[in-house]
Amino acid sequence: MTAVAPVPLLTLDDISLSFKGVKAVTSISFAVATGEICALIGPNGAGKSSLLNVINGVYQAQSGSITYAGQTRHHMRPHQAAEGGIARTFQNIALFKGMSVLDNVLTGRNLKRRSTWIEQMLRIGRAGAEDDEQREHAERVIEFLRIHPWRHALVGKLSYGLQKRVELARALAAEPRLLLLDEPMAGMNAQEKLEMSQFIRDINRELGTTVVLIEHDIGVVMGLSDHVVVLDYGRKIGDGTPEQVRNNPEVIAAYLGTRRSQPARSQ
Amino acid sequence: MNHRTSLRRVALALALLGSGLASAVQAANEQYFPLQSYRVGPYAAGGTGFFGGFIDYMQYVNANGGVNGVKLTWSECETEYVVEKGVECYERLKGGLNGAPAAATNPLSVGIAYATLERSTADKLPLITINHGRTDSTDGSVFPYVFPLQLNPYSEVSAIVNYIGQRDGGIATLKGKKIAVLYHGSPYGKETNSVLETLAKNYGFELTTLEVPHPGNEQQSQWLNIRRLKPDWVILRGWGVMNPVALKSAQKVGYPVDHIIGNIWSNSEEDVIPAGAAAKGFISITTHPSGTDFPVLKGIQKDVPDKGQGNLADAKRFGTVYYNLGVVNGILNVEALRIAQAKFGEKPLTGEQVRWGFEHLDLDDARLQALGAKGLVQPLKLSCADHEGGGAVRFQQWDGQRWNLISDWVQADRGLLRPIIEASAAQYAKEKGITPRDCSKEQ
Amino acid sequence: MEFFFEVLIGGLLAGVMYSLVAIGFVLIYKASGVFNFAQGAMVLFAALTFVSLLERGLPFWGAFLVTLTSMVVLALLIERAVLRPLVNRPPIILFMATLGLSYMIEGLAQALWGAQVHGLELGIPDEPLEIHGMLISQFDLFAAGTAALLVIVLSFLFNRTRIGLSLRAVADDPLASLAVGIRLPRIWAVVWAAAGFVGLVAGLLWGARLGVQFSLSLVVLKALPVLIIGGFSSIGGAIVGGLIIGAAEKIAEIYLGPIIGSGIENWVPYVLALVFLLVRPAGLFGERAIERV
Amino acid sequence: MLYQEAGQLARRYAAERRIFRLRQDRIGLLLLLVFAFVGVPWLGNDYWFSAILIPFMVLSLAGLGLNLLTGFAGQLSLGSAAFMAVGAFAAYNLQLRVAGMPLLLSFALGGVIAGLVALVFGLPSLRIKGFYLLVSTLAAQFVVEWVLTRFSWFTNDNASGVITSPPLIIAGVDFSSPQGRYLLTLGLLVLLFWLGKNLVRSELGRNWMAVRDMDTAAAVIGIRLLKAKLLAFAISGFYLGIAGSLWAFAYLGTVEPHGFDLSRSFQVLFIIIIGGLGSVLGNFLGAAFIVLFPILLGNLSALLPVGVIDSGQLENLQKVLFGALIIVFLIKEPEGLARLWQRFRLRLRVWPLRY
Repeated sequence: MTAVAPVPLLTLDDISLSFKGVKAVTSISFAVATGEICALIGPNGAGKSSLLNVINGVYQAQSGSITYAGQTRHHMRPHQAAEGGIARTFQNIALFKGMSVLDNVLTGRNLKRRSTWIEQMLRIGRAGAEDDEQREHAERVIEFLRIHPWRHALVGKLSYGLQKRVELARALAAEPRLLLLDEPMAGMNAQEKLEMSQFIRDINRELGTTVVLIEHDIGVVMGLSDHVVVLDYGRKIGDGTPEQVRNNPEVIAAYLGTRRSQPARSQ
Repeated sequence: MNHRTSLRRVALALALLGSGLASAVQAANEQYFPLQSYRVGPYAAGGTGFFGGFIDYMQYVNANGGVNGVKLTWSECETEYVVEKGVECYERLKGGLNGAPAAATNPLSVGIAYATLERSTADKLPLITINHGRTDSTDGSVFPYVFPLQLNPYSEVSAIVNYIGQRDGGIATLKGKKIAVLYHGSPYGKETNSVLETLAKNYGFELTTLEVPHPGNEQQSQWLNIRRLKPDWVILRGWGVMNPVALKSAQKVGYPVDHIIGNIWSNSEEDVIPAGAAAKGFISITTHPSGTDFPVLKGIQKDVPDKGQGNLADAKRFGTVYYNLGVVNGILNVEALRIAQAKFGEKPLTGEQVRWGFEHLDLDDARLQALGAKGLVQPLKLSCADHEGGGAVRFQQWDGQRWNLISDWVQADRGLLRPIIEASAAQYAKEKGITPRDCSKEQ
Repeated sequence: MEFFFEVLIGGLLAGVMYSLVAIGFVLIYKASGVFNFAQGAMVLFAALTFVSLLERGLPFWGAFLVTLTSMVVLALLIERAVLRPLVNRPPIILFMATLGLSYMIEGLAQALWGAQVHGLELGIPDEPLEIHGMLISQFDLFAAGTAALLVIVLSFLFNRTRIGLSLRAVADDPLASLAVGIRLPRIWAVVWAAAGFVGLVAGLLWGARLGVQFSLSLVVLKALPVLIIGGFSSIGGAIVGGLIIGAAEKIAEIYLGPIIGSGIENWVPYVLALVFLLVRPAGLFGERAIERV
Repeated sequence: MLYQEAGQLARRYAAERRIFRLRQDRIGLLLLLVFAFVGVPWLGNDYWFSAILIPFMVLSLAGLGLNLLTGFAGQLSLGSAAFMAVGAFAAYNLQLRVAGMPLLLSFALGGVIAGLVALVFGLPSLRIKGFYLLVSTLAAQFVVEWVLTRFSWFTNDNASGVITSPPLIIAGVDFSSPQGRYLLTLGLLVLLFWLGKNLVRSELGRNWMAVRDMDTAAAVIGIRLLKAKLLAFAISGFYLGIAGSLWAFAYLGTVEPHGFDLSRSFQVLFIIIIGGLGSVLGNFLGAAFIVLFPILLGNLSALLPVGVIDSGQLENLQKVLFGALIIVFLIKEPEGLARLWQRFRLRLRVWPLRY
């Protein structure tokens, strides 16, 4: 994987999504270049999470299309997204609470398996060697994110910050091309945020993974990202480098709240 | 996968069981009846009555000196009418009690009887299925240890058909009649359908069979069908809650209840009382009358309940159908024991010896008179080839308060049924690789 | 054609009987999100207690009041001992707890009152009425009337009283209602008591229909497809679901039975419910929740 | 210091992956197996084989079957008994109609057929979740019971609608004595538990748990929900089918369709609740509890003077206790007896120290 290339990895074209007539996202288009860190920002209810859900197929957009790695689709299915190398974390941690850290990370690698369940059940064929391979890779991810002391602990019993990291580890284990992070630093203190930013940057630099993230902390966003897309109220109101966005009057207005007041839909 | 905890439990269970089982050392002068009773669950009403009657009769026998001095003893094991509990009870109790050998098992449950049928044969312990059980076990040459005493399911329907013919003026009048059979949606309920078809062909009546799904608490569509069909008679092969619901639903569609004939599991007070007024006029078969007027019941009343030892929780049920069936069952078991003792000596006998007694059971009117059970028990003669013996029923009608007998003994057409039974038994023998006994060589 | 209508009407009336049991489920589901398998056992318990008291010489209303009181006490106990400790657990766990509960109540009912079969006469005539050559059961009409009355009483309770308002708030959003000071345990207790009352009414009517005995608790199996079709959270849905199931199973038994074999009433409602589920996963009147991630 | 673990460090991932990482556990298991295969047949009597050990083992197996589906894959089912019935009736008919069919093959094929039937009733699981899924599995329960009763072909036109055990002969050895039936059941049990344990620790097992814990997240990381769920239904059906064959032929010998009714499904469900959802060991503990609890209670009451408690009341009491225990387990220890055992073992590992 090379550094920034002019070809976009992901392009959203005119995406609209509504729930029972309530519009969550209205004709949004933007592109994410290969290798960049792109941040989606905007107030609560701006449609950021919905957009991530559209990208990896949890929600199906009513109109518009998604072009990912050269393939254009109207709907993305979750497994198509996963097979195409899109991994993600969730705003409200969606770990498998009844499993250990290691098992959670290993599930992230489920697409890298070649042996069938029958081979694995009978412990024949490729199963054994593959087990070791999977385990080694998972251990590398665990080391990378420094969660090895908790490897055998049940994730349900870990602290919030650690759970966020385990979730990231699970996403990373899939060796993704595109990583979607939904508020990876929510609820963290300054120290933890710093660590997490560092992890994200390392992932981007060392593994060459393209990252799309949602974050509220503007300071963190501006420092971390190459590209910022601003949403408000389901529409795109800004798109550009951190510098460009910072000077966009519409964005300033939205953040200062001079627009019509409207009860925000909680995400 | 570690068994340690379970093993610890097992050890504990073993210790506890030991206190109940392992003391089979000194031989007492007692004959033991293992009772796989059921006093709770959906069929508790039948179980409490039957086992109440059986136990009271045994107490009565003991109060009068036992069987030639051999006292009867028993213990109960609750099955809740559940097959595997019945099997567990069978295995637990089959070895006897405190040295008293087991005489026979009387589960009064089709499922348990089936599940213990092969075990009984292997263990040489007679299995008594009075009025029910596996029809082809009537053929004792294939089923030496199984006794569907008095009445097997085929005889039951045959007798009902004969009764209908009789009532309407002879068996020839059946031609062109419409008879509907409402049966419980289970193997028990279906068992007689094929025989009914044979009978329908033989006598020329038009047969409709209607299934009621288990448990039978909703029968509207079946009765609407009956209303459309307008059959001359409805035969009810019910079970548990299905019976009162059938009577109530009949009332709903305006079918005359006195043209419904209940079979052997639709003939008790418990089957009609819940239907209230709707049951008035309902006819059913019985192998024995209810009531308390028989000398043997008076004897039991005097020696058992009057002394405060009655087994029934509800004394009002003394003399009801299930109670009396228990008494009848007691009489048959004890008589078989007596006959076997005449051959093998007046001492506790093994199951194998008791089996011989059952096979040579011969109760004529004189003997029944002596027992104070004339009219209560039908004359019965068993043999190697015939483990049923009777095959006759009487008909009774519910008047809202009690059952009144409305017919004399009506005999099943056993000659017609015998070849079907033999064919079925032969098929079983073939499947199981059993060589049937040659009954002409038995004695 | 006449016969068809007779079947249809009979089926609809039988369906009302199923609805009666289903309403009890809906109440509890609305308030606490529990699919209460023990409702059948509660019907049995109520009917058995009532009939046993009657047989011990209590007058009708006396027995009714005592039974109702015991149902309320039972409801309070359940709230205390089962629901409260299990709050915030997955619905499947709660469901399994009600399975255990149903065992307990069945065992308790029979331990207290014995296993005998009882007849129960409510004094409602059951000679069929003949209308245009169709026979219609008076008893079933009475039961339908009772169900209608019950629905009216319950909707009054929920739409016009404070407690009803709180209940609806709880059903909409338990967390928010907790925040505005609604006391969940009290709501639960009230709802379980109301479900006990519904169980008593259903127990009396079913008991009069079948006789009071163990298999009363099996009516729960008839109510489940009704709930699926009507949706778990709508009393109106329970009624409509009951009507659909009742009519469908009778028509199937009579017109389909001769073709594929009779005795299909046990599974037809389930297959029907399954088809409904695949088409409308939240039932006729329920709304499908949007999953948020 | 029974559980001396010092020095037993895993040096390779394969070593850490072993089912029993500690040498003590492996030796313990070996001893247990030797005892079960050699000691028990020699020590036990008919009652223990026929009334306790065989049903205990068959129910453990059925528990494992349901646990794969409910405990691991999170799909609630009340149709276990139906799949057991399919297995038993299929094996019976294969024996009857295919000349020369080996007994074990007919059990296995019976399991496969049960798995296929389970798969069909599992199809709705993609659209419906939670206790809504009960409808599908209850439909299976009622439809299967009806079909097996309705079409007498399945029972070879037996007038009473029952099927009886084929001769239990494997490779010329007769297994029809109580010891033989015990060994037959034990052999299949050990094999199937070994496979089951492997399965839940494999990729598929992890996928199941992922689906159970958070299905949206599972889909997002590329797990095919339908495939995972359907495999859970099919494999669960396979296990239940074999358990059904053993129940019918190794345990009871004769069985009718009603022997596999809804209450059997409940029984299997209770085994996994009490034993532990999502545990393999728990199936043994739950089944042991279900089989032994009523017997123990019965024997305890037999120690009381006659007349204090009659057998009917005892059964009611047992029902109440049973229901209460289920609730207590769900409240206090949702992971069941298996979790209690684990805690006990942890204690033992550090014994005589407290921590």
